[in-house]
Amino acid sequence: MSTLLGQSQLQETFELNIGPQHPATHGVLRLKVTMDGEYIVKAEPVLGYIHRMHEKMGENRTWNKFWPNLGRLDYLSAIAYNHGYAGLVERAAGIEVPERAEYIRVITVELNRIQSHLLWFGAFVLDLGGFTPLMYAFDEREQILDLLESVTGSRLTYCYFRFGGVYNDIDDDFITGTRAFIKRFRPQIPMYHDLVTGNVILMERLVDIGHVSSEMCRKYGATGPVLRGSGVNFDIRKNEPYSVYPEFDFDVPVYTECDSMARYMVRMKEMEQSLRIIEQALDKIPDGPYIAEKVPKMIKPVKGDYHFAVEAARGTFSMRTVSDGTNQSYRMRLRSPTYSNLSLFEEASRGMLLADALAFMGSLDLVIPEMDR
Amino acid sequence: MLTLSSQLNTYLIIGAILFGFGVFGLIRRPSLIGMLIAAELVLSGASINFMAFNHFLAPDPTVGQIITLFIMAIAAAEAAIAMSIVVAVYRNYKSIETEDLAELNG
Amino acid sequence: MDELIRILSYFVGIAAFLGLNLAYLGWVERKGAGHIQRRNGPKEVGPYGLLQPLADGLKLMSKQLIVPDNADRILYMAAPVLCMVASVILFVAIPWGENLVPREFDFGLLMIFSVASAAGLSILMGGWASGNKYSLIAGTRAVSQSVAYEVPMLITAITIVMISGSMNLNEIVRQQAGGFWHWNFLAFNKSIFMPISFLVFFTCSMAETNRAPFDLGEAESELVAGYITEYGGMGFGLFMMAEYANLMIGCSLTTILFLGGWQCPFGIFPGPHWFLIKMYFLIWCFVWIRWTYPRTTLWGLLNLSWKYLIPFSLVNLLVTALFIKVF
Amino acid sequence: MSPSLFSPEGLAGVIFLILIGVTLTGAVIATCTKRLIRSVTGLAICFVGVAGLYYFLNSPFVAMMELLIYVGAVCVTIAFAIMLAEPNEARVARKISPLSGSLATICGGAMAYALGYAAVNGQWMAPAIKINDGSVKEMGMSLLTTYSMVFEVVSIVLLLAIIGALVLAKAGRDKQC
Amino acid sequence: MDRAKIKKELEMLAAEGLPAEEPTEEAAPEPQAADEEQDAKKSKKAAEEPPRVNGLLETDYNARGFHLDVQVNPDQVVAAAEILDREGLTMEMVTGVDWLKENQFEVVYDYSYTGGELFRVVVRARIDREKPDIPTISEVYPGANWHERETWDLFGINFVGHPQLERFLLPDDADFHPLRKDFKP
Amino acid sequence: MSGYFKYLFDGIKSLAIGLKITNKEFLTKPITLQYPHESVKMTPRYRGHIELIRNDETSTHQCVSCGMCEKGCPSGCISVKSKKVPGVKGKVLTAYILNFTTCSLCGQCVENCKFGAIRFSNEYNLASRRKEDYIFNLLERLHPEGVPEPKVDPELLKKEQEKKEAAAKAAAEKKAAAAKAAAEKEAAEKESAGGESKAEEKS
Repeated sequence: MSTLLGQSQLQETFELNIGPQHPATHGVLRLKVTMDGEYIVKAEPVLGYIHRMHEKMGENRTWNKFWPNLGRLDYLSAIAYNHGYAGLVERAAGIEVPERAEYIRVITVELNRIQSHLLWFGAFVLDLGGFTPLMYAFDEREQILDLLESVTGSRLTYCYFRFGGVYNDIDDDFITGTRAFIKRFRPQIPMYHDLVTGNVILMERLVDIGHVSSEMCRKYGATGPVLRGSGVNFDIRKNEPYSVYPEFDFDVPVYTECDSMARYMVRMKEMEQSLRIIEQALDKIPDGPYIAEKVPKMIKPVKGDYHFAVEAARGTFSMRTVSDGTNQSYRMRLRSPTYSNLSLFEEASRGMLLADALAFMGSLDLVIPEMDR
Repeated sequence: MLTLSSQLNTYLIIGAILFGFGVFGLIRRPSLIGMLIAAELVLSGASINFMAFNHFLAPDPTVGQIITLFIMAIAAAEAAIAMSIVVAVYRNYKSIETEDLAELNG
Repeated sequence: MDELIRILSYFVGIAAFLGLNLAYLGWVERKGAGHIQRRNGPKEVGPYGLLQPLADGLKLMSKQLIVPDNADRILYMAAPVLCMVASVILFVAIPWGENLVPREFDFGLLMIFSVASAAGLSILMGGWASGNKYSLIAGTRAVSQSVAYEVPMLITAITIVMISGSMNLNEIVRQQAGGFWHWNFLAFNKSIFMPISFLVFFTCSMAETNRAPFDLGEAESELVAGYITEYGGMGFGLFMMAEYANLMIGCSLTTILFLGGWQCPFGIFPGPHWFLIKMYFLIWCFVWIRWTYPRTTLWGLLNLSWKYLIPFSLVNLLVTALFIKVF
Repeated sequence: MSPSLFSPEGLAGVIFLILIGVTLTGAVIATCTKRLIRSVTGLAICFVGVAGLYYFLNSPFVAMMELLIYVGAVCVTIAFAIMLAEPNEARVARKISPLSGSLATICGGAMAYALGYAAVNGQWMAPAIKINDGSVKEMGMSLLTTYSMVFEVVSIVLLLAIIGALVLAKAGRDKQC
Repeated sequence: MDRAKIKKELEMLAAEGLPAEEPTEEAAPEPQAADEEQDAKKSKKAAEEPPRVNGLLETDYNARGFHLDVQVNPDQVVAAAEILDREGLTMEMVTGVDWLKENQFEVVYDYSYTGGELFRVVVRARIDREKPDIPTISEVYPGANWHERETWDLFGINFVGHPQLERFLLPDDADFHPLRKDFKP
Repeated sequence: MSGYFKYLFDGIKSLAIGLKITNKEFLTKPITLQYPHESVKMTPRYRGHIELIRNDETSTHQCVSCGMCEKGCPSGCISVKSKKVPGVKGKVLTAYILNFTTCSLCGQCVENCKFGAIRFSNEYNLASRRKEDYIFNLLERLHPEGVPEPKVDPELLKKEQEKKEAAAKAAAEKKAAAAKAAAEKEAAEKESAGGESKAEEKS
């Protein structure tokens, strides 16, 4: 097709406006697509429909008051974002975190990651036209939400972490519930593989579609499953260990096919690895305080730049702050993973079929509020 | 009025009228596709005549039907070819109006 | 006069049967989808949600008909009616029982194919007339798809015609009398590929009726709702009903050509009830398949047609011809 | 002698009249509307009427083929061509010169009149005997024996049409390679 | 990736950009940085300190979250990006900081290495607030396109040579840059 | 050629497996919960809107109107209104208004409350067509029957009254002094103003 697309003056192109309200964009993303028949000549994402200027809010509130904003960025892996912010401020203000708190953090983050991947799995197959897996995924996801609700109090926009620990302790019910969930969820994954992954129709739509090379990932700053689906073994949890991740034994799934299927498989395998981490954390969790005792009410970090990165469900979420020594941030910068992941869409989708491009977009796992911030 | 269906003339006149409409359309239509449509009318006018003669006059009533089927095949082929010509012409000239295709005058 | 009464009674009968089916197939689909997806499906309106079609119908009828600004008004209004009419006319030729057929055509099979091809035109019209790019793409997709699948479907139908020596649907059924081993899909004495041929025909009828996983015309994640994007109220309702009518025609045709129509699997008590059982079973398979698989793409669809279905149907045609000549 | 309106023959007559109406209406729509897509619809309506006429001419097979080929294939093809070539119909309102309009009317009218005159005034002789009944079986036989040339020519024409259409479409699409 | 090489090249680059008359300042930042980490109280007075001069700092990763901190001249950011690109680093983000007091913008480029070893580099450049022009690095890193566009959108920093400097997150008819410190809603 | 058939058979097999799974699910019982007919029990930690805690001893709330919750709230959705009632220690809460439309349920207010006066309620069945329905007065919600009058401590009242009187006395003295001073100042000002006007006239 590329040879045909090369000379465009004779081409019959037309513009198609996908979104901001469209079943495939899962939110208010808009794609300005120039099409040649069923092929895409150029697909330009238009962002900003739910831009809320979180960065400015960060400059105008005290460190403590910024907590609820974190849950509203990526509403699907909100706890990971909580973790990023907690890590950043703890690094800046030099707050020690008790070990139990770190374990609780890891357990909740990984549960949240599974939840996020499950939702993505359902929505992705929905993008491809299969409705049923979405419902199965939601069934499992509800279990996780119930667990997280019993410990954090909310179901989606978590505001659970605090500087030096977490909001409240986990109890035995949560631990037994989580173990029961792991036991229940493990056999479900092969079922998903049977129902969805092995399906010949799905394979036809994912294998060799949406090629993103590792070089392209590097140039565009793509991270997370997109990067790992391109054969780069990079996971902040392993490469830039934070919290208590070094104490766990888990693998980073890497696929070298660079196509949509690889990204799909990375996420499916990641769920299994998250289960492993949770199991180990539940076994190892020490007793002790769940929040550091001496956390100053007014946090005033030393003047300077701070940077902290975590592995959220969609890739590297890194925060950078400039402190001027007061109890507010001078500049707060949130680097959201899907922002960079989507920026390669325009180049990668050139010459694709419309249906394939939308499947490819689904495989990038977009969460729009996080991009727009 | 109700016995029209058993008279040869009815069919012949309908065929003639269709043919006339076809010619009318061929001259009047400014665009290639319009002319194609009119040509289809001409063809069906002719095939009505064939079928009518076949039914009322022919000693071997398969002939007319075969000829009609032949016309149909021709019409289908013609439509396919004409469509691709139209599309090709449109791609080159961004128009399918016959007046705009003056370059083809040579 | 008798003829008139017969026509009238069949008209009323078909209308009643069709109305009931079109309403409740939607219910069956939703209920089936619900249970497949670990949920209940319609439940609130009436016992087991049985009055749901009524509620849906009332809702659709009470909705305002909105014609989009840049739509072609006449064609926009005419397309769903045309689609529905083309689907309903087909029921005239279906033999529900040995003596229960509204009009026995000598060319029943041909008639069904020829009238069904008009539905494609109406989808194209609807997609075009909506004045929406999504609808337009969907219309062209739906038609190119049904044109592509008409080829293997017709070839397979011709195989059956060769076996039966008739295009009369009733005659085709009559020849499959006896137990289920006499039915065409197991007629190994006619051609060893008959089961595959059955699958080919079944797949094609799925594609012809634009059902998932071949519902490219209304692929909601790409084209919003395809050619019915701009339709609301009863315009939408007619398209939906036409889809179910086509579904019934496709299943009836498969039943007649391969599953022995109104014949009993054990050779006793043949009658319309067997026909209905088989037809509803096939419809249930359609629903089941729809809620199991993701959607194909246009290329996947064409690949399936050109790489698998057409070669198989051609091979089957040749083998059948050989069998007829040899045995 | 006219049959009663409610006898089967009478009903058939009424239906025949309706079919004539449908054919002519379709022809009018096909030639006189401004928008091409409506013309195609008219053409389809006209073909439905013509198919009905064929049915009255005792050849249901040809009638069905008429529907299958013309409505299902030719009309769809033309509609496709319109969509590909003139998707927005921006320049629909092009003035048709009055000269061509009147010329067309005169030409078409003259043709129709001449043909109709010839038809009505011609001396048509009914054949003494029919050698067969024109059934599909007979048709198949003669298509493969007496008129096998037609069969062959049709197949070659169709093959050429397919190849030609492919070549043309390809050339229009991709000039440089 | 070669850490030492990157460090050397960036150091040279930063030194090139220094004004010729104050070569002695080059060595100064490093002890100052060390001070900053060691003694928190002292650095509170940093507000009175003069703005940083170009140069390379090696920072404590555990305290800051990055390893190298380079300040270069605005016209050198592309060269810095090329050096880092050659070594296979990823552009992670581009952002700005508004230093209203000094009447300057700071453009910050974060680079990280995704090949295995942990390495984060921060490149920063200061530009005048009145004439906020800086060359774009979207030629080197196409991913910077969106980040720069966003920075223009929110700060009004003009990336010279950027292919599409249009409103991105904000509506098309916005005529303000909200992350500037003097922005009043 | 073998690849062709292998692909075909694998494909058909995968489709059959899919059908098998959905069929199994079709035959198992649905897991849905019919919400208006049944409802879930919320976990004790569920974060609904905040509410005042009723103290069993005093059968009223423990809020001292310190305003820490108001200060700590990121979205500014709490406003605590209080007044001084003679004879009661501290301030008396007159209205605790929560604007639930802007609340983000972060829990900062509960954390900031040193007196354990507020907590999260377990209520989630909140539906209304009007925005105003979400501006709660938590005090009224705690006492739907009517807010009880604060208990007046007679000793404290007496003390306070004495204090008040003393204060009033002191204030009166101060006022008198101030008035005197003001009068003097005014006089002085008048003089200078007069001088100014004269100066103006001269020019």
